[in-house]
Amino acid sequence: MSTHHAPSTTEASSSTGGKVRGKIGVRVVGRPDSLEQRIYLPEVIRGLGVTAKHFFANLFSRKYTVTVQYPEQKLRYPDRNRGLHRLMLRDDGQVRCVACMLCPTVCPAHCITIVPEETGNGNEKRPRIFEIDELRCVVCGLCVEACPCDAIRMDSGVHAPAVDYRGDAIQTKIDMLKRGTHSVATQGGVGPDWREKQPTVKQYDPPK
Amino acid sequence: MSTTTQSKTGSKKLALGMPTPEEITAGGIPGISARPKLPPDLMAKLNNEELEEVEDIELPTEPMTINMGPSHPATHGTVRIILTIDGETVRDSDVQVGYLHRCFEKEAEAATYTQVFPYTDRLNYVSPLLNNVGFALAVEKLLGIVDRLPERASYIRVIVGEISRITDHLTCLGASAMEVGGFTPFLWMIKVREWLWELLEELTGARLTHSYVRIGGVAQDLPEHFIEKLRAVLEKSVEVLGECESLLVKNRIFRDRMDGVGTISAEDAIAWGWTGPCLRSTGVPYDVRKDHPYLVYDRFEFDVPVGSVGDNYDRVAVRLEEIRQSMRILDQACKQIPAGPVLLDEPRICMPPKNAVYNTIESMIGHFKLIVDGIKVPPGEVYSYTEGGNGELGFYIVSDGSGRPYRCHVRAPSFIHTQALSKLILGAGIADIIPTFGLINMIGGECDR
Amino acid sequence: MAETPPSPMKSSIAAALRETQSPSPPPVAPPAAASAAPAGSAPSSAPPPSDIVTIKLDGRDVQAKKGANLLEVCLSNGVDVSYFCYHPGLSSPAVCRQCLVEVVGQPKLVPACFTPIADKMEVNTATPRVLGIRRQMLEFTLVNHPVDCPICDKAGECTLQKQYQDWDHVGSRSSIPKVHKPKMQDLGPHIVLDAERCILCTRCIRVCDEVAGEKQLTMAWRGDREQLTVAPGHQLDNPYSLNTVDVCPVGALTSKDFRFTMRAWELFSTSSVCPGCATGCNVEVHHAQGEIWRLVPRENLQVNKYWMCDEGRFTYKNVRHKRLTSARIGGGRGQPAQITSIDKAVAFAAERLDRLASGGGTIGLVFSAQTTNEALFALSQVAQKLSTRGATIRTYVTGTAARPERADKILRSADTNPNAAGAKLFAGTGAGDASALLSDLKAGKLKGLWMAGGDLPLTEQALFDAAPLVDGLELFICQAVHDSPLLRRAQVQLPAAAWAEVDGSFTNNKNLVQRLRKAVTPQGDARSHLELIGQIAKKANLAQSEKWQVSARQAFLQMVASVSSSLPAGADPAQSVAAGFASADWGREYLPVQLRFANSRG
Amino acid sequence: MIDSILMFLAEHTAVAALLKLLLLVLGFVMPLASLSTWAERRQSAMMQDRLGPNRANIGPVKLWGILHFVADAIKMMFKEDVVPSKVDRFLFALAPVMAIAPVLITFAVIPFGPDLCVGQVMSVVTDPATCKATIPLQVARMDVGMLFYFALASLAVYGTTLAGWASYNKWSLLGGLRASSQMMSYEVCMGLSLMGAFLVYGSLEPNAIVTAQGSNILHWGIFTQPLAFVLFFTAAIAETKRAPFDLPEGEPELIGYFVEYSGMRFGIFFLAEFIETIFLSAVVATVFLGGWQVPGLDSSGFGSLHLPHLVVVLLQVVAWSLKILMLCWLQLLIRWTLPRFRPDQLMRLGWKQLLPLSLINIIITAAVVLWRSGGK
Repeated sequence: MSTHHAPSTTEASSSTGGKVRGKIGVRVVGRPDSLEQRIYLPEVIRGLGVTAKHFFANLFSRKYTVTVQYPEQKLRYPDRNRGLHRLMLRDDGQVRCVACMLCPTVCPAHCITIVPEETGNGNEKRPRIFEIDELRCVVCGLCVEACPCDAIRMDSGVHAPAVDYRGDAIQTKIDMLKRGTHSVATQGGVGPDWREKQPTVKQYDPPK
Repeated sequence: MSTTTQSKTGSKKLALGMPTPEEITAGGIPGISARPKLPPDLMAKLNNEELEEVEDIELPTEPMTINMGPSHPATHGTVRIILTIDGETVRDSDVQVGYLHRCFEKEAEAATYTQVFPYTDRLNYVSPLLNNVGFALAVEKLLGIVDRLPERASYIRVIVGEISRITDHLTCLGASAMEVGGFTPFLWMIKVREWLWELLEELTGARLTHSYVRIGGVAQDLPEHFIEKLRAVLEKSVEVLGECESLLVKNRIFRDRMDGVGTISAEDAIAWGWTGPCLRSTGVPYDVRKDHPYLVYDRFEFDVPVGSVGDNYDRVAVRLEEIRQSMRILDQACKQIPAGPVLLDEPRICMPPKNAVYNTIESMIGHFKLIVDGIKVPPGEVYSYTEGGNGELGFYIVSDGSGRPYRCHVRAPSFIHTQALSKLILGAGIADIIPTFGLINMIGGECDR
Repeated sequence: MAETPPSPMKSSIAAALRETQSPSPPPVAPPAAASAAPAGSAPSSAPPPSDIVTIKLDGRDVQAKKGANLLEVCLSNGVDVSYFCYHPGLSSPAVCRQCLVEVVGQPKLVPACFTPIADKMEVNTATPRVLGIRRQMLEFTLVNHPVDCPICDKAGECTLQKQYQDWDHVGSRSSIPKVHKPKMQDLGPHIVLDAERCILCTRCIRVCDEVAGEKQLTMAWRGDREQLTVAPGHQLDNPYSLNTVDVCPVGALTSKDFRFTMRAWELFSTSSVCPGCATGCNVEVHHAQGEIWRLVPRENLQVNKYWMCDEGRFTYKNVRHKRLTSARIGGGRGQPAQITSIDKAVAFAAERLDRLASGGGTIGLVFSAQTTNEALFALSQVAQKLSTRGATIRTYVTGTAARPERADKILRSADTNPNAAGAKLFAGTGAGDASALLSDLKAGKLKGLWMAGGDLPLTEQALFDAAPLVDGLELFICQAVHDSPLLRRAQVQLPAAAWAEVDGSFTNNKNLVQRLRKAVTPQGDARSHLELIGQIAKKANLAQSEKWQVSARQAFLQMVASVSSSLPAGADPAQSVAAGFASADWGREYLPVQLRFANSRG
Repeated sequence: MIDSILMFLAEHTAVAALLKLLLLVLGFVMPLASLSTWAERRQSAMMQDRLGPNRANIGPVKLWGILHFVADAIKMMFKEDVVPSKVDRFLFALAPVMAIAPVLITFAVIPFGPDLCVGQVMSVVTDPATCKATIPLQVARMDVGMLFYFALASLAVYGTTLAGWASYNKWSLLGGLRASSQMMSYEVCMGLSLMGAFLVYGSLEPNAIVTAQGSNILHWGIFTQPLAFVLFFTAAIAETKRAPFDLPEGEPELIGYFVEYSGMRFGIFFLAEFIETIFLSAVVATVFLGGWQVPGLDSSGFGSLHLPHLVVVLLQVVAWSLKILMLCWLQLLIRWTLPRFRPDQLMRLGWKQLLPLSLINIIITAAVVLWRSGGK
């Protein structure tokens, strides 16, 4: 907490407003009550003027209109937007994920299901099943933060689709790999320059 | 208006099979449990002379019990108000919260400290970042790292917090205007809120459920041109705010709806435990940001708006003025914000940089331990409080030294404000319930935590 | 598993939890075991005063036995010292140098695990010098450690992770490439070695040498090329090999059975007893998502110390396989049985049983040595009631077949039944064995048979051949965990819960009554033997609301009271089974806690 | 040809009345009411910086979303008509009819154009009184036209009250009660505020009032009776139960007297509200805005510019329509700008402010009329 000490609460609460006390700048909000207001009409007409201004401005030039005509017009999601999950790929096209289970561990919604399996090659381990129930997902992004392999990301720029059946909302490994791109984040101690080198990753291009 | 007390001829079954008061008090109506007797001061108010004297000139009537909520258009956030009304006058009410029980506290106790952030997003879900900041500060206080927080992180927390406060007040005011029929200002305010949310989405990656703040700082630095965009949005917002004001504050009909309705005295408000804009509407200038400054709030010049009467109008005006004051803070914060890191460099608390995690075993171990075991917070208890959208948002956390809170309690302002609702609407008309309820700004997620 | 040093920020809750999870040895314990009580608790019989010396530990006076291991003294006094190679059940070679502490008067730091204490010794464990050395040792250990946490099975319960996070948490200053060693080496039937991860603590070598008594592992090469290996052409295949996985502080040795199936931190732990043999090793059942993933030994110095055998670790598989999951009635005499509800099957059994007993028939009751004491006690109670109703009761004790070849002097016993002692006690002195049962069946002496547990010491083929014998019975009730040819001929087939699905107790071959705890919910309709017996007794009006029908705990209390009422005071459990009951304790109930929050491992 | 048809109609007034009613109701009121469901949404959207419904289409025909009213109507008709148990089924079914029927009937007294001179439609008519036969562009011309309107308008209250009572719902009952008290209170004020106009124009017959206002814009009611205009307009909006007087509905508080109605029954209430709006506009136009009069347009044309009779009539009918459209727009503007009153404030406004003002208006008007007529 800051070292600054303001007047104590009790002192402040004993005053009933109006005056400025100590360092607390108190501003008493006004209760305007002019004759103009009392006879209703002038302010009512002024109010009608404000809305009529919007009406005509929007009718003829869409001046204030903020509506986006969704399926035809689409706003571009910001880069940080958390959309549907995607799984990244290794150089050889295999899934980066090694089923370390940090994402299901950190997931507050318990929406990630991973069943690991042994690969038999040098990667040792990979997910046999990797499913995310997008209905349970709270889109907090903690899984991305937790992934120690740059395997799961949410920057796909695609939002979760509407589904008719709950089962359809489950994203499988194949679904997420389809959105995946190659990741250059290397692993296992490449050398002294990791401190300087920033991973440059090809940005995923969402389908238009 | 019909203001008779209950008829002395004894109660008989009303038309349409409505239950009689006796049946209700006896618990004889299925679904409505027996209610305790009213406290004496409320009884006294019920039986006051003003109400008595008109009895003779009107036909004898009997009070009607009617359910407002849990699903009722005005009860945003599922609350149930059992009303005993006489004509349109509320003679008694029983406000029942808990229909949205989300188990925040118990969920938090089963999760690591980092995992709690998505849950806090859903407390007061119109100002999630304020809850994020509040929770993070509580844990940081327990960890003893509040003084070591990076300056930039503190400024970012202030900025996102004040943006959230503006969105919170806009939602409250807009919804209240909408509920008394002013639909147009509501949508204008929502438009402004949308601009602010778009900014926040750019910053945090989500419009509403940000989970952006982390213990020891924030998750990510500000994106490029954020400050410029924020200034532009604020400039536009002031204009819209002025137009809304002209439709509401200056409009006699709106004033009539708000003036003198839901009045509470400063003493009562304090006794009920009120804080925030609701308390300030009664004239008590208590603002945690001023009285117990946290983060970098002591570096900003801003005023604490207070009301003079403590009625709904004061609550509207205080909130409107607070939006302007928040804009003032934002303006200063944008000027003062320094460069630097946004997360504390403390490997036992904050996640190591991703690049290091990929490449070194040391960071990888730290990363694993922080996620698997959680942040080990030393045993102890803490109460940390910040100025939330609705008032003093307090987190009481007991740590047993493990990676998750042993006990986590939220002092949710909405819950405390809602306590007094029954008193505020006593003797008012049905139509007064809505603005009073709306301006208390009960947020279900926070109230039924 | 056994290293459980108190961490600097150890929680009271976690401590309390560990206390409840730790074994509850019977109060009347053999004196020999008392001095080896778990670290942290005061010895029950104080050694002579002349042996006690006082040392100054971080500025405070601490009393301990002369010559005691300094590291143990530190740990038992709440002073946290990090270590890798030390293990309370093994000798100390002081190879990891992680427990270096400062002894005043000595120019160099000394390894605490290798230093006996002497009177007036002054020890500092937290001076900047010690902490700096500790950090350097960790940095040194980590220099060649691969970035493997995501695929390493030990992650989450890894001692290296824990020590780094507690004591170091500073980045590496080294930028030379790591030394690479072979990964995924097959060491034996159960073990895989990842030599890169190995920190050369030699615990595994000592486990093989000192616990299993077979010198199968050794270190080869030197310096940064040093690595663990087996002799060419040999395997790590001793019956205690999986203990090496437990003691390995990193993920160098991993169990093929558990490898890549589940992350250690996600498991919930329930303490229980291994049902593999009469030794009754104390185990922690590690389960999650309603399934058991592995068993690890639980420290109990009276029974199994810190170890268990490989076979015992796989007993959990029985809980999943070949289970009988629903009740069936009407089988026998070549007819297929019909699946029905438990209630209907119980009512069917009770009605027949009642008729048979009232008719004065001879009823055989089978006490299985695979079943908990509580169920067996309940069956003995029912037997009394049946005989008062007019039936003639014959009792038999059965179980799985003995395997003399597996007996050794360490932990493994020839008797593969966990509760033979209890079964014998409750079946009574006149009880026959399985062969008596078969000959009685052959001779047609029985009209009814009620088996609490479907195991017989016969091979599959022998069982199949013997099964038609039961067709002559008027009533055959079989409560069984697993499907078997014999069971299929029963008129009432009741699914029983397996050992990991019930609360109860087993009596081991040292007459210790040890507590089983329910770890997972029973499969299908299965219920515990105790519950099934209670329901049949209720339906047949043999018992209405006896204490033992209420819960396993009530049954235990009644059983202990009933067994020990006829005992002389101070009976020695080593002498009689009943005496073991006299000192038995139900222990506390607790909810299993996820290992990541329990602070118990790694 | 046209002349003979017109002559036939002039002689057979009943047939003419039926045709005029069909023309007015089916050709003007109902389409306009339907359209205003769309217009209201589009207009409110424009005021609120939105776009509003613009997507309903038949193939490529979009028409700015006008087709939404068709979609709405189809939706209403095919929705399940839920009748809660325990309701009074007869009254429940009767209420929507009671709500819509009186409003439609009252259109009979509204003149939507001048009298049509039969036989001279193509020539210039300088004095309508010289016509051989005329067809009034008004369904029913009766001397007590405005009283007829008041009489029928007060029937509409039954629709709302019955709906509220028959629904077996406490909220709808409250709404129904509010509606009846509000409508009864404001009818008094409505009647009294028109009294001044009656004094000025000396008639209760709507067409006579329109004719008396003439084409001189300064003689129109809004200038001769400005106070009455405000009072009547206010009271009449209250009578239509639309914001800021939508207390019987009171969306977030009471939900309304029709809370239990669904499907087309609800649609009828909805439609009745819009028809009332149009009707109110018609009355205001008639009494205060010169009805079908066009400024400067006499029966012979604009001053020296002579126009055929048919053109004049058409111009006047169009003017009448435009006035109504403009007033509808104004009502929508008010509805989406102002917040709602509270019941007690509403009553106070009605009885304590509007009523005394309208009485004052009558007295002043009467005095002026007396003074102007020289005390006769």
